[in-house]
Amino acid sequence: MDNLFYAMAFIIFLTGFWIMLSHANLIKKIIGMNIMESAIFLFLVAIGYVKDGNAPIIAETNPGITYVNPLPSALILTGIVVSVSVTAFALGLVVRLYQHYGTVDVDEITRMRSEEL
Amino acid sequence: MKIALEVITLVMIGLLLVLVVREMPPFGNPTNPVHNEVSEYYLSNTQAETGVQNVVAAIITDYRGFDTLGELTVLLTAIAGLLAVLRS
Amino acid sequence: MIRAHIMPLTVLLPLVGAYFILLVGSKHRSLARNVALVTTGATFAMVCFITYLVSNQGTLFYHLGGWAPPLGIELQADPITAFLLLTFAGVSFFVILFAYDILPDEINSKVITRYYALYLVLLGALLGIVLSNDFFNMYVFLEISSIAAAALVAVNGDKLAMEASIKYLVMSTLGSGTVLMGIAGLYMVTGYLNLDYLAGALPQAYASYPLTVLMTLAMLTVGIAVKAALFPLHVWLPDAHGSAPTSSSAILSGLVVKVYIAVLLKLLYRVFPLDFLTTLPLQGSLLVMATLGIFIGSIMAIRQKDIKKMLAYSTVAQIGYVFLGIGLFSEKAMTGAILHVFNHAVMKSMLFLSVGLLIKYSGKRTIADLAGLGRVYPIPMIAFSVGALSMVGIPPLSGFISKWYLGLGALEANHLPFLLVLLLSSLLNGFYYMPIVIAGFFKKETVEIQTHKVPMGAQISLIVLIGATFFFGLFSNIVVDFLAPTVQGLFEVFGGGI
Amino acid sequence: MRDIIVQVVARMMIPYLQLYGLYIILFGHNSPGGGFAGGTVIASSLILYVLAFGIDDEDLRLSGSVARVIESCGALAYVGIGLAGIFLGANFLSNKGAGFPLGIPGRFLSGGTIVLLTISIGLKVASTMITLFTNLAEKEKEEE
Repeated sequence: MDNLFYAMAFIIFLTGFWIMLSHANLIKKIIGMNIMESAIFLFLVAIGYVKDGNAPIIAETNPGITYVNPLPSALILTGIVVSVSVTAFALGLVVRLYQHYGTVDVDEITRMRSEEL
Repeated sequence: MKIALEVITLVMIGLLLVLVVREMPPFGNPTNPVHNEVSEYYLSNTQAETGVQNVVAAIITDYRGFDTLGELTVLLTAIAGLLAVLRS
Repeated sequence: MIRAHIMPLTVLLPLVGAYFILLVGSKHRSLARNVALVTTGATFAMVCFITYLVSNQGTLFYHLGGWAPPLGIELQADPITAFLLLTFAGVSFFVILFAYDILPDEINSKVITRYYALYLVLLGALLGIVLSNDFFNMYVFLEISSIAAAALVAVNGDKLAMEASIKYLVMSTLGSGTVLMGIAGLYMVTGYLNLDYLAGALPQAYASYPLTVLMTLAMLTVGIAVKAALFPLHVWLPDAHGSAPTSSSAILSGLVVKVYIAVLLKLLYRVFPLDFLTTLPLQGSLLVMATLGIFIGSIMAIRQKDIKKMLAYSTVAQIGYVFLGIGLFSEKAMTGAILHVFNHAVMKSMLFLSVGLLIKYSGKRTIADLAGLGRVYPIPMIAFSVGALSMVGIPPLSGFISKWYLGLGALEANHLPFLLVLLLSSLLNGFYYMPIVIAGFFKKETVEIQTHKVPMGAQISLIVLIGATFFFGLFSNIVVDFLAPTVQGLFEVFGGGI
Repeated sequence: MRDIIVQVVARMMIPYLQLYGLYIILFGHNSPGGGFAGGTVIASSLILYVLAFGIDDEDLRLSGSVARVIESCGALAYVGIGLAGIFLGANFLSNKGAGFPLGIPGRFLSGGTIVLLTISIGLKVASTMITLFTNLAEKEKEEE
């Protein structure tokens, strides 16, 4: 089972996915979002790995050294920033919703809204 | 009931994924399709073409610099959106 | 110089406008408003220039940083792309023109400059998605557009809007996470991110890793379908589009949903070979979902009392038409789908804008309260009527043309039941639009109406949108001829099979 | 939470954290690091300060207008460097193709535009992270 890393990434991905869909608590939804995105980054790192590969920083010209694939690492860097931004914005929304409703539970919020109408 | 349904769905997806994962290119194998001429090119020409040693830095700021511009815009958007939401 | 670098400059212009607005800060409100107007106008002009270049020289390519495709990011503009760009830049310019005098009343003055900045960022991201020929670059712009769109919904600090916004954000993050996983999978089996190279490497990848390729296709399609609000995944759309400020609703319903269709178009027709797709259950499920979306969207729209909610559900139905056109896998249907993207963008933004104006002046949001407003506010009500008639598919208007092509496509692909679907759904559309139009002009008003003067910018932009609906209805052959070679190309490229 | 131990340790660590962040940004092109990592380290030093000394210390916090200027200018500088490529006759974001001197790989001054781009990214990321943190942590809304 060489591909354990991929399997693990998928399991974490599904965990995050499940948390996002099933939990009513918005903070938990956001945590699920982050778990899901971490899984994607893990998957990308695993894709780029080469056995006995070094970090792609070419300090000395030694032709024998193998390096890992640098492209996935660069993609992950972008992906992380994107995920941070989404998280920050979502947290801001949750803060405001909490100020309005006093709860971060979606079901509660829906109930309160239907009572108001 | 709801949880049982969710768990069953997830387990089924998981079983499917096991099949898929078994078939994927082996982990860490240097002959995988990912390690094609593109990554070779980055590794062998970065020093000559961009003058830096960190290949990842060369990719994010030079070869794929447009992605990074998008990234800066994402950060800016997050800030603008956050402040708009918090201050309204 | 501009000629050679037109594509990156077009994407950059709105982004730089947004940076500039954020730089000067939230005190300079009228400056921000003018910057937004000028930037969107200039973007529209540049997009027109791109269209001119494309019609003269054929497909344009641009290598960012001078790095040719497998290494760097490539931008590409073919006629379909140019047409979509024209739609996006044009509609967003007229929405900003419309909102020039209206937005300051509608949006909290503390956040209005940020609203303009987010609007411009959204426009830049939409143009970037359409132009980009690199999958990861597309993902980055997709994320920019989803954050900016969610922020545009929530910007007013209204409780309902914020709740809708977080729902929207969570769903679209789910979608884009799935898309990114799909991109990673495609990258794993091919080693490329550029669409043309992916298409070239995919047959071999499918031979070695069939299940992985299928899983990737499934993930990408589902992810994009969530973001494009295809039927069972549309739950977030009515709330988000119904509770947003007027100009946000117009651009979200008109443009943002459409851009994911552009991504799906690129994915299905440029990357995956067509005869490979026809062996999968993909076509069947797309068509079933599209049909269900058309009917359920229409039925839900009939049941709504809130006019903006009704328009939002109508968007769900109209998205169904576009997916129908994509799913039929025939040239005519494809033309119909692309035309419908444009038509729906124009019609729906017109409807949302005119309804926004009527709501603002009458103070009521329910359908019954629109009665009699046509006599007091002729231009908004005429715009609404033209949009509604075009939505139903009355002949000289542009909505008819796209349905006509969808019908021809259904004939061409030998899927005759879909003709019936088109007819029935047009009837349903008539059911919920016509009473409003009739009541708007002939019924007595139910509420006390004070007369306000409709601002100049709003009048101009509504008249231009009405004109566009008529023009593209009467002279649709210009567009069809412009698109025809590329659409044919989409169906010819993949003769070989996988 | 105003704990004297935390405050003393924070006061000792912050300069080194900032120096480390600067190092990561400035030498990101030749060693592990880069604008994002370095920017985040610098931001974390200031976040540590806020955590140790409280958010109410108005004078010592990055003010809203300064952060705004840094953020927008970071992005504008990135675009500007990209446009320089066009003015020098190459494509947007060109480096070697536009004739920027590459220098000797391994030296500090090497890589043409890469160093400049990294610095602009670093500044932008640092100020963004701080703004995100302070705005989310803030209890009272303040006028700009």
